[in-house]
Amino acid sequence: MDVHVELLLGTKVRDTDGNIVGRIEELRVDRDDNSCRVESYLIGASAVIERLSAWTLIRPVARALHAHKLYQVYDVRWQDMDLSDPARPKLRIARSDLRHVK
Amino acid sequence: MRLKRLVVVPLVMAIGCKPPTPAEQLDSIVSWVSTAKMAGDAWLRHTTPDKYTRQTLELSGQMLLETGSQVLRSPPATLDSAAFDRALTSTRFNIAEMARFVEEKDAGRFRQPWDSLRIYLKTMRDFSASAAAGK
Amino acid sequence: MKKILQLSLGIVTSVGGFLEIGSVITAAQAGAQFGYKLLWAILLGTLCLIFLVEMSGRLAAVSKHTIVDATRERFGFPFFFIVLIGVVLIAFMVLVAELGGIGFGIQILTGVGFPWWAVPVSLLVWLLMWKGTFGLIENGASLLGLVTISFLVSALKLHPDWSSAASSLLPSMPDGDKARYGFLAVSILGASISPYLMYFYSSGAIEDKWDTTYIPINRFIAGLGMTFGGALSMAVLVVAALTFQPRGIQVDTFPQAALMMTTALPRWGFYLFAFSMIFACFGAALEVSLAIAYFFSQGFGWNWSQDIKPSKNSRFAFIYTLIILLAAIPLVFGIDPIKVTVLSMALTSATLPLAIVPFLLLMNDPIYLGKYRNGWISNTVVSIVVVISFVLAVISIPLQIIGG
Amino acid sequence: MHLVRDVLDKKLTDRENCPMGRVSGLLMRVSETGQPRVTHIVIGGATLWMRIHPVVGRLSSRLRKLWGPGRREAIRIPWSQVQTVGRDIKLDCKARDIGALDWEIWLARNVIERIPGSGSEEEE
Repeated sequence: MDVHVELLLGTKVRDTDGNIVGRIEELRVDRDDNSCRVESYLIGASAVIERLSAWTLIRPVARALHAHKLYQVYDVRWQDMDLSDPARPKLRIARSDLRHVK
Repeated sequence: MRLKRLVVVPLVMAIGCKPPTPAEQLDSIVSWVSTAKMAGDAWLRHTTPDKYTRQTLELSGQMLLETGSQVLRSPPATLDSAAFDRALTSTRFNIAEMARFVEEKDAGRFRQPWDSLRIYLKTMRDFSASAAAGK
Repeated sequence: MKKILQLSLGIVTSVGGFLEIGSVITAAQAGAQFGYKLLWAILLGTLCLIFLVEMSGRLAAVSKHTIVDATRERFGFPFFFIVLIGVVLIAFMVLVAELGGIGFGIQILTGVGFPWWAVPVSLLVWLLMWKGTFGLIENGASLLGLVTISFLVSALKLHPDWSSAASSLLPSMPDGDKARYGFLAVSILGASISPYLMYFYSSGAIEDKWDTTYIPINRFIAGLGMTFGGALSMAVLVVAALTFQPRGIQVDTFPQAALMMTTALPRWGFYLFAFSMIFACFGAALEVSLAIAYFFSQGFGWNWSQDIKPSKNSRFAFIYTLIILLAAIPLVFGIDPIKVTVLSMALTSATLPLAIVPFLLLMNDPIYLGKYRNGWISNTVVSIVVVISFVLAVISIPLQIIGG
Repeated sequence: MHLVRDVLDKKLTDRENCPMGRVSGLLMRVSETGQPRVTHIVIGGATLWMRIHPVVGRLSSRLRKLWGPGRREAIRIPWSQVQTVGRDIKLDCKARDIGALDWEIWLARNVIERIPGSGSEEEE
């Protein structure tokens, strides 16, 4: 099945219980000579910061405000994401099993 | 949000700018009489083209007519309407004379209405000041 | 040697390119109504513009990206599209105002009304874009724009009260109409910080193939050039304050503004004003229409350069052709360029965050700029000025409309 | 590599460094079992407008069917033609051949070259 990556951006992801985990903001890929494989999806508000590469501005502010929540970005491995309905992505694992980045 | 503002603000501005208060209208009258005076000064020094001077004088006259009649429609309490009307008519007549002599390139006869414009300018200033004080 | 030449040309550009109908009319209105009081707005706007211009040159020199390229890449198409609509709409209004300014300049010289000049003037602007190279436009138009230095001469000849002028460099509350004061401050800020100048400048840096060795020169051009430009704007305000305010003249129409220099420079003042407006608005009209064409071409990734023939970048040429022709239409129908000017300058202020905030984020991006990222000074100055002009705009534009 | 930050909306150039637009969209193949792969780079009007809103996207593709030069669908370039991903994305193809310059050529033929002094006379 073909999925439009650009339309996947900003769609809400639900976990196994149907709760919203966050929005897909970025895709990590691994590229070699002639293929490009999706490794993981970055989910959460701060993934936008990652995508805008705005950490140099945000980090000092976040530190000053002790806003640790800002650092919450989930990195969902491709195995754990169910894209059988691209408009309604689901996690295959529980929220507690998600790993953080940064 | 931003998009909305982009549309709404010009719309509002296009539909209705705020109506000027009588004090502002009297200021505007002073401004136009003064403009006519200044244009006359410059023309007498032969530093502005005839056409520009005539057009500016005509524009002054027209603006005085429009703004003046607006003031007279709802005059502020402190304004002596009859005196103001008389002064306005003479001022406009003077400016029309100036425009005519510019067209005829007659600097000699131009001087007379140009000179009396100074007095009318002072009269208009007084009206404007009294309106501002009365407020 | 080439860089030295570029340096002087850059300064000439900014002297010629800074002043246009927006800064002249807003400064003249402010001076006529409030005396020196609003000088601080020009100072603030110029300060912000220095930083913004320096930043756009640095971005181009280091990353080989214009602001538009980087905005589209970093923020994606949906956001870019919003910026595109906002910037292009306002730039279009500015273009209408500039074409009107040229028309007005010719009107006071010939006595033939500006609507008649709209089509010939826009055709002339278009012709220069069609046939001229970037260097010709940049340098030719701005060399002619040097005639605007006459404002500076006039201001000096009128012997301004320096101490009271200097004290107006700090903001203060006016005695009179506060809503009008705020609105004029907003328009002045908008006229000084014209975003189209940044798009034009960064595209110019790409056209001139800048690299990191240009960073010091860029800093110098931005600093010195914009300072000159700001000084010219201040001169307009001072001249208006000294000639119009005591006479009680308000600058509601262009023929009134034309009297501005007739006392300071009795013999040539009138003609210097007319030619200043014609040349300055001509340069600005070229810059604005180029900026709009750059915006589309860079945003959508088309081929663009002012230095190649129109048939080699047809979409780029099509955009400016269309825009210039469209801009003539409202003028033919006699829309008042002064009203368009004042409105577009105030709207520029109100939409500044839209153009500047993404730009500021880009300037802190290590991927684009590496070690040449913004320092805290640039970030702070630009954010503060943008916040001030935005807040002022949001407060004073509605007040101006409903009456404060 | 980050797909959105580093690929989407980047400028595309062909073998001869001719600009051919920006990455409007990316196609990813998802299967039940295997790892998802990015298969195509998409350039084209409807794909781009779809990102603003589906309604705009559909409108754009409907208009495109009625009017405009060249091919009617979005251009899909297989990922295998990607040479380098850097400041721009360099592709191993020719912009003219795959239709990325349809509008450019159409406008040049129908509008720009009909205006005197467009510079088209000199090369032919």
